[in-house]
Parts: sequence; C-alpha cells; structure tokens
Amino acid sequence: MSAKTLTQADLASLVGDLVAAGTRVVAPSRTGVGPLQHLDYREIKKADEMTLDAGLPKRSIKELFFPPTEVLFRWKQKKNDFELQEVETKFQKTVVIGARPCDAAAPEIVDRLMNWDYKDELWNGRREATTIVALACDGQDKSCFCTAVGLGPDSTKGADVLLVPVKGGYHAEILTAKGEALVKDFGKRFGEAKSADEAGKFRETARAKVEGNLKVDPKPIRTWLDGHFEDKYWGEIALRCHGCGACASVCPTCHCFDIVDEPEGIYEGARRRNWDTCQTGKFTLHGSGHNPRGTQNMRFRQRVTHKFAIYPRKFEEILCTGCGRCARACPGGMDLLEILSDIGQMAGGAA
Amino acid sequence: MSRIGVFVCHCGENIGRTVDCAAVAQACGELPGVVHSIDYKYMCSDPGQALVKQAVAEHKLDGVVVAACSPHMHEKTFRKTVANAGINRFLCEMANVREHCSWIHEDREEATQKAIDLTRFIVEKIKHNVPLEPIKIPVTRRALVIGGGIAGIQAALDIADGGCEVVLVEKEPSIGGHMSQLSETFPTLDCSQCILTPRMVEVYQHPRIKLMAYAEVDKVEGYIGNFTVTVRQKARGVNASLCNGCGECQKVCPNKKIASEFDAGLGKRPAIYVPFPQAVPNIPVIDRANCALYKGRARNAKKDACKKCEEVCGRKAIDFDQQDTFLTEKVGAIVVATGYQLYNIKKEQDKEAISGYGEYGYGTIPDVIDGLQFERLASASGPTGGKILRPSDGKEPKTVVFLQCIGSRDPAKGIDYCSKICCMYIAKHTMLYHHKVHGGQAIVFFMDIRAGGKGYDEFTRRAIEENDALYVRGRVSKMYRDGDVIKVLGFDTLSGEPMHIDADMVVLATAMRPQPGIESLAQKLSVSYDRFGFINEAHPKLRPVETNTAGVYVAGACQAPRDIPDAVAMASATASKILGLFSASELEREPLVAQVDQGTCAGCFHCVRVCPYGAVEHFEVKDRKGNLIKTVAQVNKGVCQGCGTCQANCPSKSVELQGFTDQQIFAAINAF
Amino acid sequence: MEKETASGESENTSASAHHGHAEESFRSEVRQAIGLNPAKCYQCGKCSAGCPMASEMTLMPHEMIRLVQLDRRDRLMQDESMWLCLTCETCTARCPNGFDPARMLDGLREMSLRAHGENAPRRIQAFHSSFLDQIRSHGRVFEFGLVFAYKMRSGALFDDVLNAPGMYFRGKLKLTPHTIDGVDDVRRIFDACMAEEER
Amino acid sequence: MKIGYFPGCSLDFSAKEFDTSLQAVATSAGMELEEIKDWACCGATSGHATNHLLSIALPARTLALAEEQELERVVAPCAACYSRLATARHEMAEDKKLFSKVTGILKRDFTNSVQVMNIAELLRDNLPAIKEKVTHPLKDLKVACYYGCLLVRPPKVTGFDDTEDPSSMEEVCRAAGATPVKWNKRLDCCGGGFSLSRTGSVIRLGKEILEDAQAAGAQAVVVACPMCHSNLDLRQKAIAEQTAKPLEMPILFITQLVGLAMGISEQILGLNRHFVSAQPIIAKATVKALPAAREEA
Amino acid sequence: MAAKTSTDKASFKPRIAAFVCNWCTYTGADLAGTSRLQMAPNVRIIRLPCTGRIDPLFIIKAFERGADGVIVSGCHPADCHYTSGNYHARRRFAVARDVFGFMGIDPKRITFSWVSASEGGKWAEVVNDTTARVQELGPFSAYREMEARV
Amino acid sequence: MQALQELARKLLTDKTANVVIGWGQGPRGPRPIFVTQPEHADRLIFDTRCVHNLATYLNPRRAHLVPFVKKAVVVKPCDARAVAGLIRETQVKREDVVLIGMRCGGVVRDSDMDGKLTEATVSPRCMDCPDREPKLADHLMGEEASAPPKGKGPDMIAKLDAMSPAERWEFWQKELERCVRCHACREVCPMCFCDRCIADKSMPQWIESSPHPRGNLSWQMTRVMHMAGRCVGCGECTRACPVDIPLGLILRKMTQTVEERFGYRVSDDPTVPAPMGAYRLDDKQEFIL
Repeated sequence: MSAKTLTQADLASLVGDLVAAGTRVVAPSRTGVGPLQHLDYREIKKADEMTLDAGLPKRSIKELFFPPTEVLFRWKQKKNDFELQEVETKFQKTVVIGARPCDAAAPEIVDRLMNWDYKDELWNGRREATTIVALACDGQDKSCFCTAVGLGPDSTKGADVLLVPVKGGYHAEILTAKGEALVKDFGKRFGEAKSADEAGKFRETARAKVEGNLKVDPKPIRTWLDGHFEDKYWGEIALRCHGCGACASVCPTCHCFDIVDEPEGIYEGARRRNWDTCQTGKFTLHGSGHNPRGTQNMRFRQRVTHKFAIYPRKFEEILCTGCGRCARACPGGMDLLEILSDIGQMAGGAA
Repeated sequence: MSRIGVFVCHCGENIGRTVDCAAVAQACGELPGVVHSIDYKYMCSDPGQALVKQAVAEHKLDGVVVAACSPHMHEKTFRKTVANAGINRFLCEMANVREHCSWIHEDREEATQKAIDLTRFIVEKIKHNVPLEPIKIPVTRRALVIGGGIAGIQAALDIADGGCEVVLVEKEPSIGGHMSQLSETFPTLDCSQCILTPRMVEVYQHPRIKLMAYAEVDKVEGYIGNFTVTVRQKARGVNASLCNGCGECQKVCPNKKIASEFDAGLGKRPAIYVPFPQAVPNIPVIDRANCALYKGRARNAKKDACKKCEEVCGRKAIDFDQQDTFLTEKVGAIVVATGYQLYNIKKEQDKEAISGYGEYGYGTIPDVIDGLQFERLASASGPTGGKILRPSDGKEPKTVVFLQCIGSRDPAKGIDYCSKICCMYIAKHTMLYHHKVHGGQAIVFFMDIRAGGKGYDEFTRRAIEENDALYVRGRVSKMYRDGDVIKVLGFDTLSGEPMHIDADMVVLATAMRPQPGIESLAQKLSVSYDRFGFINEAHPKLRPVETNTAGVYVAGACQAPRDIPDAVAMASATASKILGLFSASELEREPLVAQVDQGTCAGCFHCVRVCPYGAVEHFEVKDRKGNLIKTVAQVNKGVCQGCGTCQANCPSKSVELQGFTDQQIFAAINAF
Repeated sequence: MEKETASGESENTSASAHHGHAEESFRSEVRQAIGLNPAKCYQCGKCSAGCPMASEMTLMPHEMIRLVQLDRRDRLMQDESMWLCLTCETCTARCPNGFDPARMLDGLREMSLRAHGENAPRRIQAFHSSFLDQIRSHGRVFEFGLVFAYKMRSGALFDDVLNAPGMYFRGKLKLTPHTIDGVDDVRRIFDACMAEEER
Repeated sequence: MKIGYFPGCSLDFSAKEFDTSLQAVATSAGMELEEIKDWACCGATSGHATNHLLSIALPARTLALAEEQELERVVAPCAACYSRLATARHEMAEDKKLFSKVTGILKRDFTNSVQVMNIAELLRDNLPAIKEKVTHPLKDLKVACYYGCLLVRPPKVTGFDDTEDPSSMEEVCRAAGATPVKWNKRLDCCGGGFSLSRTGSVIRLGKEILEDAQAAGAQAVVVACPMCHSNLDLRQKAIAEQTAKPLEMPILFITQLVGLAMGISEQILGLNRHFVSAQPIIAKATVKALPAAREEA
Repeated sequence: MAAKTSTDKASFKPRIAAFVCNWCTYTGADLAGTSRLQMAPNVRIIRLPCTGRIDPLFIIKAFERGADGVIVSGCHPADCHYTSGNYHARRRFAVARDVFGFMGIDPKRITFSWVSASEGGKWAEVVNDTTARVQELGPFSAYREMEARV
Repeated sequence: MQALQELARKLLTDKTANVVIGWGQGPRGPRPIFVTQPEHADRLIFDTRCVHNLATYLNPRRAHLVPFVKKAVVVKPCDARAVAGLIRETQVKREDVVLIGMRCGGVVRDSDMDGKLTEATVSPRCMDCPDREPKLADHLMGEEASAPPKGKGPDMIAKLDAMSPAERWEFWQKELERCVRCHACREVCPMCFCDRCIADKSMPQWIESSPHPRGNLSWQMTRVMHMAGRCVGCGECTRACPVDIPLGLILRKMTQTVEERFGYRVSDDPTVPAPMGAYRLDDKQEFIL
C-alpha cells in the first residue's frame, strides 16, 4: 500500500491529536522509579510518556484484547430470583503506537481461535476498536527468534501501520484500511515518504541479526511432535520446569482462560474470565481428583505441542511469534529456542 | 436450597423497646433461603418454643435462627427445642440482639439496622451448619489425686468411698501435709493431729486407695476419661514391703543433727527418718544428701562409711542401691491438691517479681520466725514439747510481736493478694501464747482483720478481749537486732502514735504461695495458672473446682489461699464431680472439635505445634498395599477442646473446627 | 432502675457545676498535678513508721495522704508537717503498694507555694528561696552568700555564728561567688519552669 | 573509658576535700574523670521541694552538657546531686511527655542517654584497680559505712545496690583493708537539707546515728555525701553537748579512706579540713607500705 | 471540596467488624449489655471460640466486604480459656499488623485489645474509641474502589 | 569447581545419590541441571551467577522429581536455609538428601548478567544475608567468601516506612495492579509446599482468584503471612515474577518484624523451632489495648 514519513515531532503531535480526539492511545511506557521501573504497554496522555527506544515491553499487547480478568456479566439475587446484567461489548477507539512486530502479529494469530466456533464479542469488540501502529525492531537480544516462525523484526503481520526508524523520524508503511483511516484523519502529521532506502537497510540489518539466533524449519518440527508424544526427551527437558506459568503470562499468543463466578458478598457477584495456563497442575485436574496431565513433563509437552503442532493443524498458524519472552521470564532456565533447536535436530535425524 | 426459619424475640420490652422486631423479621424474611420469619413477645417462653417447634414441622425447616439474647443465655434452650422438633440441635443458632444491641443503644433506627445485620450474619452462617453428633468417649473409672494434704486426703476418701479406685500421689515421705504440722486449728482450737491422723490411717487402710508416698507425677498423657499418668516413685533406700516401721534404724543413725522439715527447721532429725511419729506410711526414707554412706559414694570413697541402719535392721529392709522407678497408671480424672508453701523473706527468691524483706533483715535475725514455726513451737509434739521458747537462746519470750500481711497485699514485694488465713491463725497464736506464757504480751500489727467465716470474728474478738492481745493497726517499717531484743519500728495508725517495741520474738504471717514446681505440673496437665502460680479454676463462681482441661479438677490451697474447711469443701466437691463423671461408662462431649482434611493436608504440622492440648497426632496415609503415601495430621476428638488455633495456623486450611468452620465464618463476614 | 440512671445522669451534669463534683475535687487536682493516684494508699502506716521526722510532725505522712483522699485541702495546707519532710525516700522505698509518698509531698509543697505557702515554716521557706536565688543568679550555690542571705531572710542571725569562723579557717567558706558562663541558660530554665508550673 | 564528673556545689568548696581525695584516688586507680563544662547546680532539695519541673530541668541541662561532651557515664559524688541527676534521668525515661517538655525548655539536642553513677558505685565497679593500688591497708580500723538516704533510695531510681541491705561501701572499705562493722542506722537520714533551717532535727538524728555507730565499735564513720559529712562532722560538737561523754567520732569521706590506703598524702586528702580530727585513728591503724613482694604475687 | 468532605465526614457512619473470643470479650460485651452501657452502634460482633481461631484473613475479608474498621479482641494473657490461643494470636497479629500497615492499610483502622469477661466497661471504651478513630479517618473507600478499577 | 564435579561423580558412582541437582551452563547463563550419570558430572559449575534456589526441587510437590528419592543438591547458604525449613516442617527427610554446600559471598541479580559482583549488580536479597557458608551442608566447598557488596540506592523499606499509609497504599496499588495471578511466586518458592494452596481453595474462597487489585492484595498479604518466620530470603519469588513486582520488599519487611519482635532469624539449623506457632509469655504487646 502506501508509505509516508512521520517525524519525531509529528509523532508527538499525533499523540496529542489522538488524545484530544477522544482516542485512547497505548504505547510502551515506563512506570515507577529507580529499581522498580517497568516498561509496559499502557495508556498514555502525553507523548513524553512514551518510550519507544527501550526495547520489548515486559508484557505483550495481548492484554489489550484479552485482559487478565474481565467481567462477562453481573448477577444479583433477591429471594430466589436472579437478575443478570450484561457487559458492554463496544469499546473506546484505541491506537497502539510502537507495538513490536512480534506483538502486533499475535492478535491476528489468536483471531482464528476467537472466531472459530464461537465469535467472541469481547475480543472482537476490542480488536475492531483498535488500530496497531507497529514499530520495526532492531532485534532485542539472543532470545529473539521471530524469523524462525516465519515472521521477522520488520514483519507487518497484524499491523495497520509499520514504522521503520530512519533519521529524524520514521518511514511509515500504511498497511490496512484502518491504517489509511488514521492517515486520513490526521493527514497533517504525515509527510511524503522519502526514506524508503534507509528503511530498507534498517530492516535488512535487523533481520540478519535475529536470523543468527535460531535456524529451524517449523514443518519437520510439527511432524516430529505429532510422532513423539511419549518421547523421553520431555522427561529430561522438563525436570527444571517449576510449572509456574510465567511463560504463559508474558506470551503474546497464550490465550487459555478460566471462568469463575465471583460473589461480592453473598447476594451479588460477577462471572469473570481470567487468564489461565496449562503449566499448572490445577489446569487439567478433574473433579474426581484424576489429572490426565499429572506431571510437569506432560504439561510442558502440552505447551510446545499446542503451539507448534495442534494449533497449526487446526488453523494453519504457528501459535508463536518468536518474541522470546518465555525464555527471558523463566526462573528455571527453560529455553524455547534450545528446545526447538533440539527438536529440529531430532527431526532432521529422524527424517 | 436452605429452608431457614428466623424467630425474632421482643424479650418483653427488653429488645422491643429499641429494636423494631417486626422490621427485623420482615427484612430477614427477604433473604434467600429464609422460608419463615416471625417475631414474638417471649421466644423462650413455652408458647414461644412451641412456635419454633411448630414452624420446624410446618415449613420443614433445616435451620433455625433465634434473634434474641446472648447465646450464653439461651442457646442450650433453643437447641433443645429444635432437637425436640426433630432436627439436629446444631442446626440452631442465636443472634444476640439484646446484650449486643437493644440494651446498649437508644436510637431505634440504628439499633434495628444493627439487629438486622446481626441476624443476617447468623442466617448466612447457618446455611453452612451441618448436623453434628455428640462424641462418645469411654471412661476409666479410676482417679488420680496429686497431693496428700488434707484436701487430697479428703478427695481420695470421698471418691474411694463412692466406689471408685483412687491413686494418691504425695511427694513427701508421708501424707498429712501442712495440717499435720499445726498445733491447734481455728476457730475451735481442736488439736490438728487428733482430727487428721484417723483420716490418714483411713487412707492407708482403704481397699480402693493406692497410696504412693515419696512419689511425683512425671508425665500426663490422654484426656478426660482416659489419662495415662507416669509416676516416679523416688528411691527411699528402704524396701517398703519389708519394713515394719520399728524405728530401730533411726535410733542408730549417727547423724541426728539435720534440720527437720516437719519442725520447720526448729527441730532435728536423723539421716534415715520418718517425718513424724504418726507418719503414713510409717516407712523411713534415707536423706541421701546427708547420709554419710551416700556422701562417701559421691566422693568415690573406696569403702562405705556407715551402714549402721542396715546392720540393725532385722528385716533386711535397707536397700542402699534402690533406684527411682516409674509406674504407669490409667485414670479417668485427676485432682490437683498440691497445697502451698510460705513466702520466704530471704533475698534469694524463686520468682523475679518477688523480692524478700530487707527492712526485716532478709531472714537473718534468728528470733524472727514464720507462722508454721510458731505452730511447731506451740505443738505438744514439737521440738520444745509445746513450750514457747525462742530459737536463739531458748528463753521464754515476754513480748512477742506478730506481723500480718508479710508478702501478702504487698505488690512492692511481688504479691498483691490477701492470704486469707493469716488473720485467723495469728489470733490463734496470740491465744496459744497467752495460755502458755503467763504475763507475756502479744502485739499484733495488722491492716484489716479479715475474719469472714462461721465463728471467725468471734474468735478474733476473743483473742483481743479475753486473751489480752494488743492489736495495732499499721505496718512495721523496720526491724533490727539490738542486743538481746529485736527493735520493731511500727506505727499505730489509729492513734497516730509511733510504736517502737523491744520484742523478744517476732512472728511473721508470711504469704501463702503455691508449691514450687506447680507451673511444670500445670503444664503437664495443660491447665492454666495465674502469675503467682495458682491453678486457675474454669469459672470463679460457677465452676470453682474444675479447670480448663476437662477431667482435671482442683482442690485446696493450690488454687488460692484456703483454710482447712475451704480445702475440705473443695475436695469433696471435686469428688462429687468425679463420681458424677464416673457414673456412666461412656461420656458425651460437644462435637465442636477440629477435623483434618487428609487429602489436602501437607503434613507441615504447624497444628501440632500450636495445639494447647496435644490433640493433634501424626497419621500415616497408606495405599491398599500398605505403602506409605504421606504423613498427615489427625485430631484426637477426645482431647480437642475446640479452640481452633490449629485452623488459623494451617496454611492450606486443611483443618476445620466444627461449629466455626471457614465456610461458616466466611459466610458471616460476607453478609457484612 | 434504668429510669433512675437516666435521670440521675442528667442531674449530675448540672450538679457538678454547683458543688464542684468529682472532676474538681482536691484529690483529683492532686492526681492531675502530681501524676500519682492518692487512692493507691491503703493507710497501712508503714511510711509513718519509718519516717525520721515523724516525731516532729503534727500530721504523719499517711495522715497527709488520707487528708488528700478526703479532699481536706485546708486542713492539710494549714499544717506545716509537709515542710518537715527530708525527702529521704524511706517511705517510698518501703511502701508496700507502690505509692510514692515522698513525691506526693514534693508536689503538695509546690501546690502550697503556688497558693502563697502560708504553712511553710519561715526558716525552711527562707532556706529554699535563698538556695534557688543562688542558683538563679550564679548557676551554682555560693555557700557563704547562701548562709548570709538565709540569715537575713529567716532572722536566725546569730545561730551558728560559732561555726562560721571554724569553717572559714578550715577553708570551708569561700567569700566570692563563681558565676557560670551559661547563667543566662539557667535563668531561662527557671523562667520557663515557673511559667509552666503557673499554667 | 572517660567518666564525666559532676562535682556539685559542695565539692566546689565546702567539701573540697571530697573533690581532691576523689581526684587523687581516681588518678591512682586509672579512672579518667572529665569535668562537665559549665555545669550548674542540681537544684537539690530546694528544687524538688518547690518546683518539680525545675528539679528535672536543671539536672537535665547538666546531662545534656555531658552528652555534648560525648560522655556515656557521669559520676556525681554528692549523694544529693546523684539522686537529683538519677531521678531526672529516670523520670524523663519513664514519662515521654515530661521528656519532651524538658527538651523544649532546654533548647538543646538531648537524648537522655547518659548514665548516672554515684561514688560508691564507681569505686565498687573499679575494685580490682583500687586493690592493686592499696599499699597501706588500714588494718584494725573499724569503720561504720554510712549510706544515708539517697545513695540507695528509692530502688527504681538507684538500683546499683540492695536498698535495704547494701554492701558496696563495705566492699570498698574492705578493699582498703579496713573492717566494716555491722550496725543498724546506716540507712537512716542525717537530716540532710535541714542543716541550716532546722538544726535541732539534724542534731537529734545525728546523735542517734553516731551513738549507734559507736555502740557497734566503729572508730570512724565513712560517708559518701558532703551533706552527711557536714551534718555529722560540723554538728558533732552540738551533738556532743547532749551526750554523756564526747563522741570524738571522725567522719571520713570514702575517697579519703581509700586514699589513705593508697598512701596518698593527708594534705591532698584534706584530712586537716575536718572539725573532728582523724589523726588519732590514723595513727592507730597500722598504716604501712606493703612489702614489694605482694605486688609480684 | 473541603465543605463536601466535612459533610461527608459528619454523615459518615463507620462500619466496624469485631472478631471476638467467646469466653472473654463476647462475655464482656454481654456484661456491657446487662450493665446497659450505651455505646456507638457501629460495631458488628462475630463470635469465635478463641482469638487463636482468628485468622488475619478475617480482617482482610472484612475490609473487602466494606468494613471501615476492625476490632480483634480476646482474653488477657494468662486468661485464655484454652491456655494459649491468645499468645499465638498475639504473635500472629503482631506480624499481620506490620505487614498490613506496610501494604498501606492504616493500622489505626484495626484495634487489638484484651477484654476480659468482667470488663464490660472496657469493651464499651474499645467500641467507642475505635468508632471515633475510624470516624476521624473517614470511610475506607480505597479498599472498596480497588475492584472498580478493573 | 573441580572438587564439586569430583564429588558429584563419586556420589553418583557409589549410588549415595541418584541425582545431583546443581548448576550448569545454559543459553542465558547458568541454570539448574540434573546430573544422573557420573560421566556428566563435569557439566556442573558454580559462580556468582548461580542465583537459583535449588532447594525448591526438593519440595515434595515436584512430583516428577520424587522418584529419584536420594538427591544431592548444591546449596548456597540461603538454599540451605530452605532445606532446613523443609526438614523442620517434615517435607524432606534429612537422610534423603546430600547437601553440597558452597561458600557464598553473594550472587548477581540475574544469571544472564556477567558475574562481576558490584554494588550495582548484587542481588538485593544478598545485602542483609549474614551467612557465608551453609552449616547444614554435608560437604563444604568453595573459597572463603567475604561479605557481599552493600547494594546501592535507597533502602525502599525505610522509604516506604516513612510514607503515610495512604502513600504506601498508592505505591502498592500501582505495583499490584500489574499482577496477573500466575502464582509463579508461589510455584518457585521452596517453602510453598502445600498440596492445595489456600489460594486455590474454593469452599470457601478466601482469596479471590481474579487478577484484580483486591484479589491481588489479599493474595500477597496472605502469602507473606504464611511466610512469617519461614521465608529464607532467597528472593526467588521476586526473580520469578514475570511482571517484576518487588515482592521481596514485603517479605523483608515481615522478616524485620519477626526479628525485632521475636528475636528470630531464619537459620539453616532445622532443630531451631520457628517463631510462629510458638510464643513467649512476655512477647511485646504494645499494640494491644
């Protein structure tokens, strides 16, 4: 589609314009002071709250569409009657600025699931209201492997606009109708595209940097996974896994949830949808006390298999964007790159 | 869905005046699960209870909430009512809208709102109540009495006469306690030994009493109806089954200069001795600290120094190598009757707070004695043969000063309480003194005369009016020895005159304190004690001889200062309680005890550490083949008293106290 | 029963204004000012029994406390006994109930002075004021000046004259005062304490 | 360690011998005394008999000065000064309101952290050092140790020795080679602050004390307070007027006694400043330097 | 704004939950009732057998449910019906108080007290003092607003 | 390091242990490894980047490690305190573990850093750790260690203590808002060994499971209460938290309280009883009316 230029100053003004127009603006932003500083995607009111040059935020943008907890409906009891109160499924217009490509791609992958048998109104409502302005990445660190799952530091998947850093600002690729609309609404902030070459160089450099981290082919991996459900590899690799689920919490594509009825007092309450993860023992625990995934080996196998075999089989998408957050977050030193590489080798050997 | 009935009581005007009872009934009627809600003038009256019964039947209630007075008042009443109506009594609870609401508030609107809230809490709580059945425990119909003073003797005899077996444990070589040391007893002036000795003999001969003198309780395990007690029989050095009490050994013992405990240090005894001639059992013990043979052995002497007693004993009863033995006794109830000791005015005291009396010379003046020593001086069987002679030089004291409240009522010296018996025995002493020393002057420094007992005040008046005792109201500031006399610097607060007296002898009415070691005994028994070490009764008025631990009772001066009639009355009371307990072969207990969910218990055993009763045990969960799966906690229902400390300390909430389960409390808070 | 309580209470509030009820009683004033509860004394007389000055007092220590308990301010404040206390602390050290008679007499004397102290024996009062004046003006007590000032105030001009030369010759009397550097500091403390006590 | 020194008004002059003897003994036994600079009077009886706040604030100033000098402990040889300092410290520690009131008045940074010691406590705590320096033990000298009131009373303020049966002074006298007698009036009051204003009482009380000491066989009375000293020494003449025969009881400061045993000169100890001469008993008590051999042992 | 706060404060009726032991404080509160001691109507008692049974979670839950203040009360040391439940509670709440305070819950909102069965008067004082203190602090709306932010 | 490897080889060869749990090199610095073959013993390493508390793997809830039965574990002093805690609370039998103790002078904040220990890199948990060697260990290795560098920056506890309750509330709300209730803090904690955590109990559900600030606050306060007198100060919860909530602050505050009030410091002596569940008659009670 088309391309534009967005200077640093214009980007700042754009934030102001959007806020003034009543649009919610979300961007990587720092909170806290000193050692307790956190970089997260969060709502900003002013451009200077935005931090675009500090790398990948700790948590992914998944929670913008699928919050850690959300109310599905509320109830009130009087005598034996229950009164239900629905929740709003229309959401405030939102622009995400500075989403990393590995984050931007994730909602599009999860869209498949959210619109498969049941169309999830809350997810879709938020998706519709949101425009994603992605920012091309220069490669975070050695745990990045987006290129191994078919994406890249400059991937446009899931993005409405992709910004590529160039001198003095950004080279902006307008990718979707939503992106076009944004440019149209705030045309005075976008200039003529003039740095396509410089942007191209940036993208190449970044891609080369990430590609070195992991080179595997997802296809034989999927084949190997399908054939090695009971492999002893799982027993060895998962010994150090605590089953804490930190990986799932930071993962942009993990989307399991639990539905709970949470009374507020006794006579009223809410049904909520909360994040859950297949990594804890409770996840598959039956009421009978039986647990089909009784050990951590089985749980960890589930995570890998789901992402690289089950989901692809059903939706032709790998449920992973290669952001590397799971490797960074794991307190036990589990590393998905290492595992994919191992499997890749085993698959190669088998083939 | 629950079917709960709410019954709001007006208590005449008591609740109705400030609480709109109809509004409470109406508001509670709106609550989910409540199928019946009414108010009534007097819910505890017969017609009121009939209303409850009728409603249970009519509305098939599975929970009854009575909003009325304190549950301490009528919970039993209403639980009985619902039981009569055919549902489990633990499905009935009370909301306290009288003591905690109508009586303490004036604003009708506020009070009504509060009454609704309080009732709602209980309605929500009761939704989680479950039927509970009383716990049945078998009873060993045998009692242990600890202490062989007059209280212990009386308790043992009463229980044994009632047909049950008794084990009586006394730590001294003979039973009899302090009463055996007394000369006469107030207010009748009977000879103490004359009334006590027959009872001691009765104990000895009773077929159902097992007497263990010179023995101490070592360990107590179990719970009401089922205690297992380990008793340490201390080594006498004399084989009790061979000894016939002839006394020859005592005659030949070369060391006869040991201060006699029985004579409160005023008389002497040999190293092998019975404490006094009428001792029961009449079997001597060897005082190993003073016996030449043991002293020699302690020094690793090559040859035993002296075996005179062994040589003279025709029955070969002397056994120098005897060791302490441990015996296990099964009993169903325990009486603590360990009695008292007297406050020691010396500086070295056993408790930090208790300091001794420097102003009276810290016990360094030989003619300053305590009440028990005076008893021995006055006793016909005492070291002076009943003559009042002062210890230092054996002279007859012409002026004797008696000081009351020494230690007692003296927080500065560490004791706040009144020792209760001193007023009476000092009056007795002045009489005995007056009778024995002609022309002698008894002067009593007192603060108040406390003579509340049958014939007591008449007795003290007689001491003053007819026995010439001079009562001076005031405390003595200082005493010191000055040549032959003791200077006593006191003050008469009635006349405002200083009283500087040259006394020949001074008798101190020192405070009664519990026996040393009572705390460790109390800990073994899991009974509580106050800061002075006196055993706490379960209720000061209504349960005066029970303790907080079911099956353990208390009699005599180990509970508080007591005179003989009090001690005897308490002892008989414990006997009647115990005979009542033993009247059935099983006993029922409230089922409000803790229960462990062994599925979720992680076996950290925090519960074991906090349980005041040792009621939580380890339990091994095994699979069908007998392989150990895990070790978890298990509550012994017989021992648990239902405090719930285990539950609060359980990290995974795997233990639940029946009647106060997390579900119940959570519901009540959630209804807030 | 309830009715009585209710009406009794309302009367109480009005009554207290007239009769100076519990709130303003002498014993509560003492309790307030000295910080000791006079009711702690149970009149055992041990203080009086040990008091070295008891033989010279008309009111014994325990009697003075009793008068406080009875709100008998005048009877107590007219008597000089409180001024005969040597503050030797014997009473306090031996009080069985943890009361502090010596501190209480200190406080009563202070209260007496504030009410012009008519009961203070002239000599004793003279001594105390001379002594404090010395501190106030020099920061320390200048003994010769003290004796001189005291004699002027008490009128006991010729007592002890015999000893003065003896003291002088043994080097025991200094004739010139030493004033400390921080005397202003001391004066400020005096003023502040006087003002505080007035409140 | 340095010990703060608060001489108090009496030691500043009328009881100068207490000061000089203490300084001499301290130096000999290796105690480092540092006088509190610009100290003021403690207020004595007149202070606390008339204005409670003043009776706390005056000693508090001194304690604050000691803190400023970074002293952790202060010795007040005069029993009355000691009592005032210790009482002020105790009351401020117990009563936070009073403490803040006083700090407000002082206008100084003050934490009330200085410990207060009396002379008996100081000497007792340094007995090993003192014993080492005793060269002229006062053999055969029977002394009556007189504590008076404020050294050990009230217990919650003093607390270094038993209130009713103290022993610290006796221990010190024994270290000096003297023999303490047992007597009854060692804790009785001498009349303290009534020396000038109620001399009659002082004479009555002094007589009882001295007679008891004499009856117990004492050759001298040892004191630890300048007021006790003046009441028993200065007033002895008047006391003697009421007794059958003259008492002639020398009154010695405890530091003078220790000083004698250390062989410090009578001039420095100020023995000549007393009304009742100590010469006869000093002469009698075989004062001899110990053979050097002992030091080796 | 200031005016609004002050009227709020005046009309604010604190809601206070009291967790008390059955043997001492509950009975003491009964005694206050029998003695007709008038007290603030803001406290709602929940009866437990012993302070040993009281879990810090009860306090948290009470705040969650809208309590503005909490009272925890039981037997004086050495008076525990179960001999030592109160000693365990004392340790538990010594820590809980610090932890809760550290997390921002004003310790002034929580009263811990020993009230014996004979101290009806003390119970009334505890109730009145706590009510007055919480009245002064205002509603604990911070706790209630937490959930609204989700 | 060589000594460590040799010992591990010996333990595995003579079957004293079926597994040696220690550290080995991973993609992001050292990480836990499980050596079961003597010939793999040379994979073991130890340096200042070995931050993980391996005692966690002794926790009986790690079902997949239970079959090893006899385990040898390499422990730092803080890890040894955790082992002692597990023994004290009957989760581990002393005879079932072989403890290879490493002398320790502190570790860096994260295993991914270079191992240089400075004021800026030292892990906050090491700052007030008094132990230089694990006394509980069966074998003690490594060089004599000196005290870790004092960390830089403000003492957050003192800073928070100085705030008003409202300010503290604000601070923690900001932090807890981030919590997603993954319970990683619990899962990695060596002392959290309940089969069914109270947070997972549903009848009644004391602690709301939803990640909203109310449930999050209840959870953290309750967790800290459960750690009272038990927390070994290894800092694993803080390290594991995927959203970087400074959980260690609350635990350190609690630890201070326990030490001040009860004079108790968690040690690696399993025979010393824990402070909660015990009492002294004269425990301070100035906060009780």
